[in-house]
Parts: sequence; structure tokens; C-alpha cells
Amino acid sequence: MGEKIIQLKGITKQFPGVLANDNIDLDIESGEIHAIIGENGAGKSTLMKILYGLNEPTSGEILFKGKPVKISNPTKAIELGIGMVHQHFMLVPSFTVAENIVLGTEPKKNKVFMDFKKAVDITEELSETYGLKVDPHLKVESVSVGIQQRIEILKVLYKGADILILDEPTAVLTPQETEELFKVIRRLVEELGKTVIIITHKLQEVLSLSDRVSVMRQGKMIGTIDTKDANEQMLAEMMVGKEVLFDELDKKPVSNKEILRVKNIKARDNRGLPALKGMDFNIKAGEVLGVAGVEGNGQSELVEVLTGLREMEGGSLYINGEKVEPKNPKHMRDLGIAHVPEDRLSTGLSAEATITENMMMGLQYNEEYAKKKIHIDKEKIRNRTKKLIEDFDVRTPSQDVHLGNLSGGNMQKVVIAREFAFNTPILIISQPTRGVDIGAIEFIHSQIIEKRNEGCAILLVSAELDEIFRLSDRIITVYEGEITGEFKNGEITKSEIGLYMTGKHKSNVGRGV
Amino acid sequence: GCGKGNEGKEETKPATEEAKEQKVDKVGLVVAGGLGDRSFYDSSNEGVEKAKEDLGIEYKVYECRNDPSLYTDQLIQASEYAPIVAVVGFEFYDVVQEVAKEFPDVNYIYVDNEIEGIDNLTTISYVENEGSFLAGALAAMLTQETSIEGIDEGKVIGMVGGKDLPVIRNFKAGYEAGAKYIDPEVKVETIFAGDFEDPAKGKESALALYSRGADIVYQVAGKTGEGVFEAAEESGKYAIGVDTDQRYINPDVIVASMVKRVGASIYDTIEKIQKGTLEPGKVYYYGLEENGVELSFGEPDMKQFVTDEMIEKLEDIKKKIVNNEIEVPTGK
Amino acid sequence: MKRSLFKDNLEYLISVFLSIVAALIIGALIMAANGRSPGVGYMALLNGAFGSKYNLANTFAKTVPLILTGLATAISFESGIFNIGGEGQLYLGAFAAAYVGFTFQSLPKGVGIILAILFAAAIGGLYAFIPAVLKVKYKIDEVITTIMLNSVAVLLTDYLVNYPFATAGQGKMGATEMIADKFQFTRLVRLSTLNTSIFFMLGISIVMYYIMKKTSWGYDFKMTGQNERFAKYGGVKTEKQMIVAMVISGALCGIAGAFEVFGIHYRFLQNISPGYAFDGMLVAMIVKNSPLGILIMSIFFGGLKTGSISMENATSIPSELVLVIQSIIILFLAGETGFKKKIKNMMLKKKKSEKAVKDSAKSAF
Amino acid sequence: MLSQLFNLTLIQNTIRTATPLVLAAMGGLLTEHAGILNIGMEGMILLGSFFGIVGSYFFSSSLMGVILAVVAGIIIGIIYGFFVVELESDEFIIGIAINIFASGLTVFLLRSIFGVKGAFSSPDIVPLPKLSFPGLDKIPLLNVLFNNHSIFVYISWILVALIYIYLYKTPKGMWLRASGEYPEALETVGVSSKKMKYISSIACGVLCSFAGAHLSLGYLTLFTENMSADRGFIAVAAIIFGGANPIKTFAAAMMFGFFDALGIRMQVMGVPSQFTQMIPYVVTIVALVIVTKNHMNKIKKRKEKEEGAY
Ligand SMILES: Nc1ncnc2c1ncn2[C@@H]1O[C@H](COP(=O)(O)OP(=O)(O)OP(=O)(O)O)[C@@H](O)[C@H]1O
Ligand SMILES: Nc1ncnc2c1ncn2[C@@H]1O[C@H](COP(=O)(O)OP(=O)(O)OP(=O)(O)O)[C@@H](O)[C@H]1O
Ligand SMILES: [Mg+2]
Ligand SMILES: [Mg+2]
Repeated sequence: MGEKIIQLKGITKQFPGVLANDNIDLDIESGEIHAIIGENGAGKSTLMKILYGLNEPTSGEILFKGKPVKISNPTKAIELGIGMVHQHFMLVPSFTVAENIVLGTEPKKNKVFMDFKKAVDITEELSETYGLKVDPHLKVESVSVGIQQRIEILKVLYKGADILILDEPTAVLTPQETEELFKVIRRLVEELGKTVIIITHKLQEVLSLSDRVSVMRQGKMIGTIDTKDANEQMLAEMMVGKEVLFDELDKKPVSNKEILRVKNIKARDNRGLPALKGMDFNIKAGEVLGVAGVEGNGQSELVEVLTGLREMEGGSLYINGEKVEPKNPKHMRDLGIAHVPEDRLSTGLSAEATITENMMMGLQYNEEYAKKKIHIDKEKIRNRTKKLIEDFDVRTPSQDVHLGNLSGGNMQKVVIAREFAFNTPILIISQPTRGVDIGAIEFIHSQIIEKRNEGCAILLVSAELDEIFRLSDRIITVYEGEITGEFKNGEITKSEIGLYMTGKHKSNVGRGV
Repeated sequence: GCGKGNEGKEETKPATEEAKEQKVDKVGLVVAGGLGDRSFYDSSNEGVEKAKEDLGIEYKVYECRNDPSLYTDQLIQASEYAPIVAVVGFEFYDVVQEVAKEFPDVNYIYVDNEIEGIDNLTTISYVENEGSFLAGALAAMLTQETSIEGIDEGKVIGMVGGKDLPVIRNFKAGYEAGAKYIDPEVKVETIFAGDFEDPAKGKESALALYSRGADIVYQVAGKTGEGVFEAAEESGKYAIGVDTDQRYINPDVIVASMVKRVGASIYDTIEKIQKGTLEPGKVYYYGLEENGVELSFGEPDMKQFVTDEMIEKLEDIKKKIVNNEIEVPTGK
Repeated sequence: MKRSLFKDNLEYLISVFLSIVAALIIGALIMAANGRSPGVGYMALLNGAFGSKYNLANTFAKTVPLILTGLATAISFESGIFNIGGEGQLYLGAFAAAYVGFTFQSLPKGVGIILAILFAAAIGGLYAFIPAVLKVKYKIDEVITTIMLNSVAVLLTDYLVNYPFATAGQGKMGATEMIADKFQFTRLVRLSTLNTSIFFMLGISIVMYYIMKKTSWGYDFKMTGQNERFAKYGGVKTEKQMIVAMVISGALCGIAGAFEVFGIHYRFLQNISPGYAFDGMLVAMIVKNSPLGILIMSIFFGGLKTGSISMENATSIPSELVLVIQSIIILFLAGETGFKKKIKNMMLKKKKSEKAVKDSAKSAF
Repeated sequence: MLSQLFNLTLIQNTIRTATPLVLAAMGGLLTEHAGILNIGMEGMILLGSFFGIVGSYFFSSSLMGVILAVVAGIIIGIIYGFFVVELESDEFIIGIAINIFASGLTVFLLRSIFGVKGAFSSPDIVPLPKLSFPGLDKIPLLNVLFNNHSIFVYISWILVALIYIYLYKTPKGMWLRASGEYPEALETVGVSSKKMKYISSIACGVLCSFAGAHLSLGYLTLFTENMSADRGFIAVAAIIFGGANPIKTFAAAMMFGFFDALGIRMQVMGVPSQFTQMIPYVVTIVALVIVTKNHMNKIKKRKEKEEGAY
């Protein structure tokens, strides 16, 4: 461990209404991998944004190599060799990979013109040296999140950062991508002497990757410990502030009443290319069918077809044995399908609307809450919302808060609360715990199992293999729009399943069971 | 009496209130558009201005800026301000009849339209088509006067109208008839710019006409007409102004103007009212006979394009029109 | 929660009030700079707007088209489809109403009026339907199409009143025949153009408020506007909602036109509207599409219009100066939210510096 | 008959009519790329026209006219920027306010400076020079295309090219586009998106003042109330139509100018003016439909090609 390269002293950040950081002290040593963990809304991102000059602290000071510095804007941070990869990607969709990487400090021809060729060379050179493969010419909007993650890191490295801040870099990565990322991080630290600060919600990652870990709770710094002295249980409790028990979820036996059956369905992606090339599976009452696969292999399209958001171009769909032609989301919801979408902000919620308004989606067609499906009964809806907020432990001052002000985890709880409360026989759940803290994860998982035990047929799509294995009764693997394997939970190990997810293995089992 | 609303107003305008007591004769001038058009409305303004000097009246101008929702309001404010209200703009046709009934003691001089049978309402109607007839005749004569530089053999003349309205069509009818009267072969082409406030459009329209061989373009388009003069200047051709004597704007290309003597007619009427010689409730037609419309040729010191023969010819035509030897068509 | 909402609204009202005051102060400075007495000017303005029964009536008369077109804007903008074509829809609606008014003279009063209003609404709605469908089916930007359709409508009616429907009984105006006397809305205050259409308008406003604020439809409109994908996912037929919103919007503008004809001019005139739809749009946007807000702000704007005339006539303050002052008021109203934010941040900063002082004090010991 | 409609002078008319639109649209597409749809251009043009006249008249130099117009453009651009960028007010409302402000102020100043209302023209106003290239006049087509236009016509063409290069070939241009598409992304690499937005709205003010000066000093030599006559709004339409791409926007403006000029000529063939005036608007809508339909068909075709791909 090197000397203290960064020292935060008494950092406080007051947002209107929220004390995001409360008198925080933190030391970062050069050449270490320093993990920062904490529940949603604990203030991790805010603290890092202050360090990167995006947020101005209300009070407190920052020492760089022992000298006090004022980081008033990102340029200052970049000068000091601090780079940040943000929780929400900061890439311009319509620009190419190369353009994004050099944005802000572009190579120039004749002093005024952008030197695109140079930018490409730079990109290729960088991706060589750091072993992060990217195609400089592609537009960012057309590359996967995994690639975007790499671009972000290359961007930071191009700016010559010695201290890298990674805010939840693994939240959207597949296990494979996460592994690669960690290799890179280790190389950066061990071979190139960089310092890395990483924010994550996944304790195994903390334990496997970091040298030291700092824990935050509700804006306060709880403490910093050497990772070797830490274990999942204690970290979890430091975070949540009370005992967390990873109790074995008790699962009732699966009935054999088939609720949902899918035969040879086909669909295209947004670019009009075939994304589902004929899938068959079924789900029984009280069963969780897990869909394992590297992102972009048709999971999203599958979910969208089943929920009426995407046109089904072939095959057939049966609910309770009856054939249905999905028309639109309304139609599928009327048939008893609830849906937790993979992207809560763009699909699952309206950030401008209040929690109440977000929670009442769907009720406007419900006689009980809207007389004659016209006159909305505000009080009934308000009371129901209040109850859901309590039941699902959404952390918010009031139900009239605009959703955009909630932290990621709490947004997710709002979606889950709304969809679960419909009590539908079928649940389609996609990435239920993305960017959500352990406390919340535990809670959401238990809710899902509860639903399962109530006899609900559940389709679970997740990039988290742990999640898949923890919750599923059966697992199907998908690769390039086709099902490559189907297994009873327990029949197969994580490492084996990886081969199916990457299409290296293919079994003809699983035309249903 | 003028009921509640009126009292309401009086509270709001103490200044004019005491003015009323001084029994000074006042005139309210209400215009549909705004002053500064260098033609119709300005001319009416000159009329009351003259009346102020010679007849010692006070006056105040009420502009509606072409906003129909202001016609009634302004008219009423004027009616409360003065016993004589001059209303300028065909747009007031309905409104003025309504308001006149409400203010029986106010004398209304309504310019540029025709209404009969309301005792306190006198309308002044200009026989534009007669004046335009002369303009057409003049243009037809000039277009063959190749001695003047820029004039070619071709027998084409043009007109740029503001919008396609009854009044403007009335101008057009006279203009075309006048040209044909001189020489049936003369081709008259008209373009409506579609706007009274877009000189650029006016210039574009005039340039189109000139490029099609027109030597003289008659503008009946308010501010849009300013562009016509520029087009004439630019393409070395000629133009005829309208409403007021517009030659001063550019004597080198504006050969004449078809003047509606709005100011004069308003002045006359005010005078008549003071003398008590006015027959209210009837339409006063201001045509060539009454010198309500006429061709004017600017100041003597200006370069003149119109020869004496032409003047004679025009005089002759005027006579014929006055004693109905020539029937001037109207456009509606 | 009502309290929190109430607090928000109060805060909103206060800051709106402040921005108006600020604007008026600047206006006063301008007047003073031009050697006019602001006191006299504003007194005249106030009097002219609200000083007497007659003036009040005039002010309210002005609100009728403002509120209707304002609501039209609100419902379309709220639903995420932008109807800038109100002016054109108003023109066609006005003509349609006039057509009924002078063609079916024999109809009984009530029937004729209702028929005219419905016809105007239908035509206005139909004219809005075109851009709506182009938007929903072909993703053609409705802003540009509606702007274009405005000009088309104005020119079309222009043609109609000058050729097919030109009449002798019009003096020298481009206008249609008069509508039957019995159809003409009765004037409520002598001399002022205020007429019974204001009651229709109030009725419509209440319905619109109810729809937008209390019904499933209103909710669907709102969600479609806020996040179309979310609404769709939640089961809202977003495309239908957008089209419906647009058609309602067009219908309201058409009705506004009908009221101009039946309440004020009694016939269709060339240039019948001095841009009511745009004023209405302005009002709606200033109050962020809130029905109640539109009601209040329209009265303010109506007063500004009538008042500024008296201001102009009573004190010789030129009309264009009044225009300048008006635009400054609008600027400040639009800036309202921004000013609020700035001020709040400043307050936070102040807190910070105080805190810093405390800290240094602490460390002193 | 057709030869009467379609001849070389039609091209001239088109260029003349389109130039003010092109100039304004080039400004508007800069703000558009910065994420601001500026409908205040109408007023900005008007101010340019007025101060162009003021400068030219009092300093009897057209250059001074342009300079004064530009100063006005910068100031109004800053005001616009302050409200839209600094206070984050609704750009629509601010735009409308700017328009009202401009029409009020110009009329007011017209009276207080020149003591006239409505219109001001004078031989003392020095118009902008017209350019001609000797030799070109030999070839009729090139002659009408490139000879004796007012200087801003050429400037507008140059601007189209420059702005295209700026937007797509220079770092600053990339920043501008980024500031509209994803401001945060720009902020995090240490470039202020606010600054870029400000720059765009000031540039827009200047280009609109060009458009205005061209109207009052290049195209005409006078000022009249509201002489911008909705050109600002048509410029907005052109920007949207051209997808804020300088070349396409230029084409859109030209198309507008063309059909406007064509309409004028069709009148003399007896088509009622109301209909000839409709042409540009109707054509725009029809063109939009056709363009998008083709686009959709392309996509459909591609789909069908890959039909076998399952
Ligand atoms: N710009 C802002 N304005 C107001 N409140 C904010 C702002 N940014 C963050 N907050 C609030 O500050 C608190 C901390 O937010 P922050 O994003 O730092 O949490 P976090 O630890 O990163 O949570 P997560 O793990 O979900 O990312 C939250 O309550 C959040 O709502
Ligand atoms: N169009 C409006 N303009 C101004 N204020 C309004 C408007 N609509 C509602 N309000 C008030 O503002 C607050 C927010 O209204 P909103 O409709 O969003 O909340 P709500 O729960 O529906 O209350 P309400 O039932 O009163 O509408 C409420 O206090 C309401 O009385
Ligand atoms: Mg965070
Ligand atoms: Mg409500």
C-alpha cells in the first residue's frame, strides 16, 4: 500500500430536503482497490461526484497527496489524474466509440479540425494496451452495455487517469463480462500502479476484488476495514445497520398445472433483425422458470412479446391451454400477465409523476378504483398506495414525492409493489434486482418466492446467475434467440451453464417438460 | 344618454372629462390598421390635422392594429371622447352600425364603405375604380412611350394588390378597363402579394411582373407596396403609387399616384357638420367628379414622365367618365 | 398530502406574483425614461381592465377565446402531442359555424346554435385529426405540419369568403352573410361584446378540468405525455390517446371560432382572429397546462389587453411601449421557475457559509 | 405556358426568396443541435432588420448597418440564452416573448429615432453591395445563379458549408451536438454544456440579424413594421424538415423559396391567389409524407430480405 493519495475530511452535502453526505472522512491509498458499499441512497455516488468535481460539497475539504485542493469541476479532477466511470453511462449515443473516447480532448488536424483517423488509432492503441476490445467505428447506440462499460473505462484511461472511480460498474454486466472487467482492474492496479475506487452492491465482488472496503449508511461513513478481515455477513450488517439473515427460501412443491405455454415463437429486434428464432417452453402454476443467457440473446424480445410490447411474428402462445394472439400490453394484462420490466426508468415508471400516480397505473381501468372506469376515486387509490409503500418498504418522505427523486432501489420497489399487487396468475420478471442493495435484494427475492408459493407462474430473466439459481425451479439457457438447454435447478453447475449460455454446448432437451 | 358603461369610462378619464366641459369641438379618428402606412390611414390623419389647424378642433387617434377584437372597444372609446367620430376602414362595416345606434348624439363619418339610413352615420365612399381607370389609361399610354428609357415595345402593364379583397378588386376592375380603353391589346397582369405588410413579397411580385415584360406596375398594397417601388428602381422600370401622392418616396420611378383624398373628404365633412350643412344618413360618393379620387403627379420640381398630351387625354377621359360617356366597371 | 400540494401551489402563486411585480417595475422604469408617469399609466391600465362594469365585461369578453384555445393547448401538450395548429382550426370552425348560421336560418334557435357549435367542433377536430394521424402513423413532426396547416386554413377561408360565399350585404369586407338574428348570442353588458358564450365556455372549462384532473382518460393523457413507453407498458392505448387529445384540442379551437362568429361578429370575417390560438398557447404554457391556472392567467391577459388600450388612450403612452411591457411580463413569467431555483440555491449557499463559520469556530477550540 | 413558369428568372426569385430563410435557419439549427428549438427567430430577424437600417442610415455605411445588427443579435442572443439556458425556462414561451418584444421595440424605436410610424425609407440608407463575377455573365445559367446577388446571398452559401464543417468536422461542433444530445456526458469530460448552449443561441442571434440585415439592406432598402413577416417560423419549419442537417435544411429553405416564387408566377396564369399562396405549405406536408413513406418502405424491404434469416 502506498501513501494516502486522497483524503476527504468532513465532507457534507446538503441537497434540498436530503442530507446526502454527512461529515464524511475517507482516505484512499495509492495502488489500492478500495470498495465502497452502502444501501441505495446511502450517498456513495454523491461522495464520488464531489471527488470528481460534479457536486460542490456544502462543507468539508479534500487533500490530494496531502495538499488541500479545490475540485470545482471535472477538468480539475482530470488534471489531478482522477477519472470516473458513472453509474449511468455518460456516452453520446449518436457518436462513434472513438468519438466518445476522445470527447473533450480530441486530437486535431491543423489546430481546428477533428482528426477522426487519429481518434480511431488512439482507440485501437488503448484497447490493445488494456486488453479492452472495442470497434472504434460503431455508433455507441448500437453496442451492448458491456461494451459501453469498456468504452467508459477507456475514456477515463485516455484522459490519463491514475485514480479510477467506478460507480457500480458491474450492475449491468454478465458474469463473464464482470470477470473480464475484474481482470482488467487487477492489471491496472498491479501492472500499471493505478488506484481504483469501486462502488458495488455485490459483496462477493467486494471480497474477491478489493483491498479495503468502506461502508456508508444514510449519508454517514460507518467505517473502513481491510477486506481480508471481512465477510459477507458482517459487511451486510454494517450496511443495513441490523442483522441480515440470508435465510434459505422455503419453496412449496410445484403443481403440475400448466399456465403458460410458448410454441416456436419468433420476433425481430428494433433493427428488424430476427431476435427470437423459435422458442418452446412452458411454466406451471407455482413454478419459477429462470432464463439464463448473456444479454442480447433474445431475452428482452421474449419478454416484450409475452407482454404485448412487441409483435409476435410466428409461433403460438397458450394461457391456461387457450390459444392467444397478443395484441397489445392491455390485452396481455387483461389475460392475467403482470410485468416487471428490465429498464425501470424508461419502461416501468414515469419519473415526472408522483409515487401515487406511478402506483395507480392499471387501476384506471378497474371498476373498484375508477367508477365506470371513468371517475377516479382518489382517496381509495391514495390509501392503497400508502399500504403498498409500507408493505414493500419504499423509503420515501411521502407518496407525493416525484419518482425521479427516489434512489434506484426504491424505484425498483415501486415497480415490484405495483406489479405484484395485481395478483395475476402469471408474472414476467426481468432483472428484478439490478442496481439494488442487499437489503432490498433479500426482500425482493422473498417476495418473488412468496408469489411462487401462492401458485403464480413466474418467468424470471436475469443476468445474475446467483439470482437464477437461487429462485428458479427450472432453468433454460438462451443463445442467439434459441434455447440451448433446459435443466432442473440442481442438475447443473454455474460453470457448466456458462457453456450453454455461450452456445458452446447445445442439448435438444426442453421442448417443454 | 350613454348609460352605465359610459359613466364607467368617464371615471377612468378625468382629463377628457373636463375637456368636454370646455365645449371645444373634438374629433375621434378610429383607424382599422395603424398610422404610418404612408397612404390611406396617414391621409385620414392629415385630414383631422388640417381640421385642427383651420377649424380649431381637437382630435385623438384610435388605432386597432388590424385586431378585430379591438374594433368595438376603440370605436366606443372614441364615441365617448368626441361628438364627431371619423371611422376609417371598410372593416368597420358591422361594428360602426352597431355603435352608431348606441350613441345617437355622436356624428359618425364612416370612410371607405357604403351604408344608408342611419341618421347619425354619414358614409364616404371612394369610387376607386374611376381613379384606377385613369391610372390604367396612363399606364397603357406609358407602356408604349419607348422614348422614356426602360420602356419597351411590349404592351404589358401590371398591378400588385395587397390581398384579394372586394376593395382591391374594385381598383383592379377600373385599372384594367382604363388600359383597355386606351388600347385593347394592352395586357394587364395582376398579382396579389397576400399581405399588406410584407415589402419583400411586394418586391418579389413586382419583379415577377417586370420580368414578364410589364413596364409600369400599379401598387395597391399598403406597406407591401414599398417593395414595388424598390423593384421598379432595381429593374429600371416604373410604378404608380396609391392613396396619397407617393411620388416623393422615389420620384425617379413613381410616375404618378392614384390619390384617394381621404383627408380632404374627412375635412370637408367635419366642416359641413360645423356649418350644419351635412345631410346625415346618406352616402357621399367621392369620385372623379367630387375630386375624391384623382391622379396626382407630385411637385413641379420633380422629373415628369407624363407628357402634356397624356394629361389632356386623361382630362378628356375624366370628363367622359363624369358625364357618363364612359361606364367604369366595378369589381366586387 | 393536500397540504404539500397546497404549499406547492402557494409557492407557485407567490413566485408568479413576484415575477409580474418585477416586470411592472421594469415597465415603470421604461415609462419614466420616456417621461411618462408610471403611476398614471398603471392606474389607467388597472381602470381600463377592471375599473368599471363595462371594462370588466370587456376583459372577460377577451378571455373566452383565450381560455378555450388555452385548454386546447393544455390537453394536447399534456398528452405529448403538440397542437400549434389552433389558429387554423379556429378559422375553419368559425367558418363552419357561420355556414350553419346563415344557411339553416329556419332552424329553431336552440337547435341551430347547438348544430353550429357541434359542426364547428367537428370541423376543427377533423382538421386536427390529419396531423395527429401523420404523427402517430408516420412519425411526422406535428409541430411543422400544424404550422403549415394554419396558413392553409386561413388562405382557404380567405378564398371562400371572397368567391363562393362572397355576398352583397358585406359592404367592402371579405365576409360571409350574416347569421340569422335569432342565433346571435345576447350581449350581457351594454356596449361590451361580452355575451352568453362565456357561460358555454365556463361549462366547457369545468368539463375539461374534470376530464384532465379526475378521470381515467385524464390520467392516460398525462402518462402518455410524460412517458409514452411506460403508458403503453401499463396498458394505455397511447396512439389512440394522442389522436383523441389532438381531436379534442382541435374541437375546442373550432368552438372558439364558433363563439367569435355567434357572439361577436355574427358572420365570418377575413382575419377573424388576431392570433387567439397563439395567445392561448402562451397562457397554457405559462401555467404549465393547469386548467385552473389557464382560467386565472387568461383573465390577467384579457385585462392586460383591454387595460393597455385605455392606458394608450388616457395617457399618451404609445401602444408599442405597452407591447414592450407586455413582453417583459411574459419573459418574467416564463423565467419564474428558473428564478425560484436560483434563489433557493443562493439560500443554500448562505447556509453553507454560516456553517463554515460555525466549523471554524468549532475547530478554534 | 410552362416556359413562362419555369425559366431562369424563377431560379433568381427562388434564391432571393430563400436567402433570409437560409440565414435564419442556419442559426436555428445550431440551437436545435444544442437541444433548443428557437421560435424567437422571427423577432431576432426583425431586430436585425431595424438596427441594420439604423447603422446604415446614421453612419451612411452598410457595413456599420451590419455591425449594429450583429451587436443587436448578440445582445438578444444573450438574453435568450439567459432565460433558456441559465433559468431553464420554456424555450417556447421565451421565443414568443422575444417576438412580441422585438415587434414592440422596433416600432417604438422607429418612432423615437426616425419620428415615423410604420415604415422608414430614405436615400441616405446605404444598401449592401451586390457582387458579380466577370466572365460568368457569358453563360446565362451561371449568370443568374452566381451573378449580382446581394452579398449575403453568397455569405449564406458559405455559411451552409462552414456550419456543416463546424458541426461534423471539428471538436467544438461535436461538443455542441453533445450538449444537445446528452449534456451530462459533456459535463463529465470537463466541457460546460451550458457554455455550448449559450454559444449556439448567441450565434443564432447573429445569423438571424444577418437575415434581418439582408432583408432591410440587401433585399430591400427600407424598414417596415413586422417586415420579417413570419420568415422566422418558416425557418423553424425548414430546420425540422431538414432534420437540422445544414445541407438538408438549406434544401428545405430553397424548396420553400422555389414554391413561393412559383406561386407568384402561377397567379398571372389565373389561379386564385389564395391557392397559389398555399402551395409552399401544402408541398411541405406532402413532401414530408412522401419522404417518411419511402423511408418506411426501405425498412420494410430490408425486413423482407431477411425473411429467410430465421
Ligand atoms: N441532484 C440531487 N438532488 C436532490 N437529491 C439528490 C440528488 N442526487 C442525489 N440525491 C439524493 O441523495 C441521496 C444519495 O444519493 P446517491 O445517488 O449518492 O445514493 P447512492 O448511494 O449512490 O444510491 P444507489 O446505490 O441507488 O446509487 C439519495 O437520497 C438521493 O435521492
Ligand atoms: N388545473 C389546476 N390549476 C391549478 N391548481 C390545480 C389544478 N388542478 C388541481 N389543482 C390543485 O392543485 C393541487 C394538485 O392538483 P392535482 O389534481 O394534481 O392533485 P389531486 O390529488 O388530483 O387534487 P385535486 O383532486 O384537487 O385535483 C390540488 O390541490 C388541486 O386542488
Ligand atoms: Mg449511486
Ligand atoms: Mg389529480
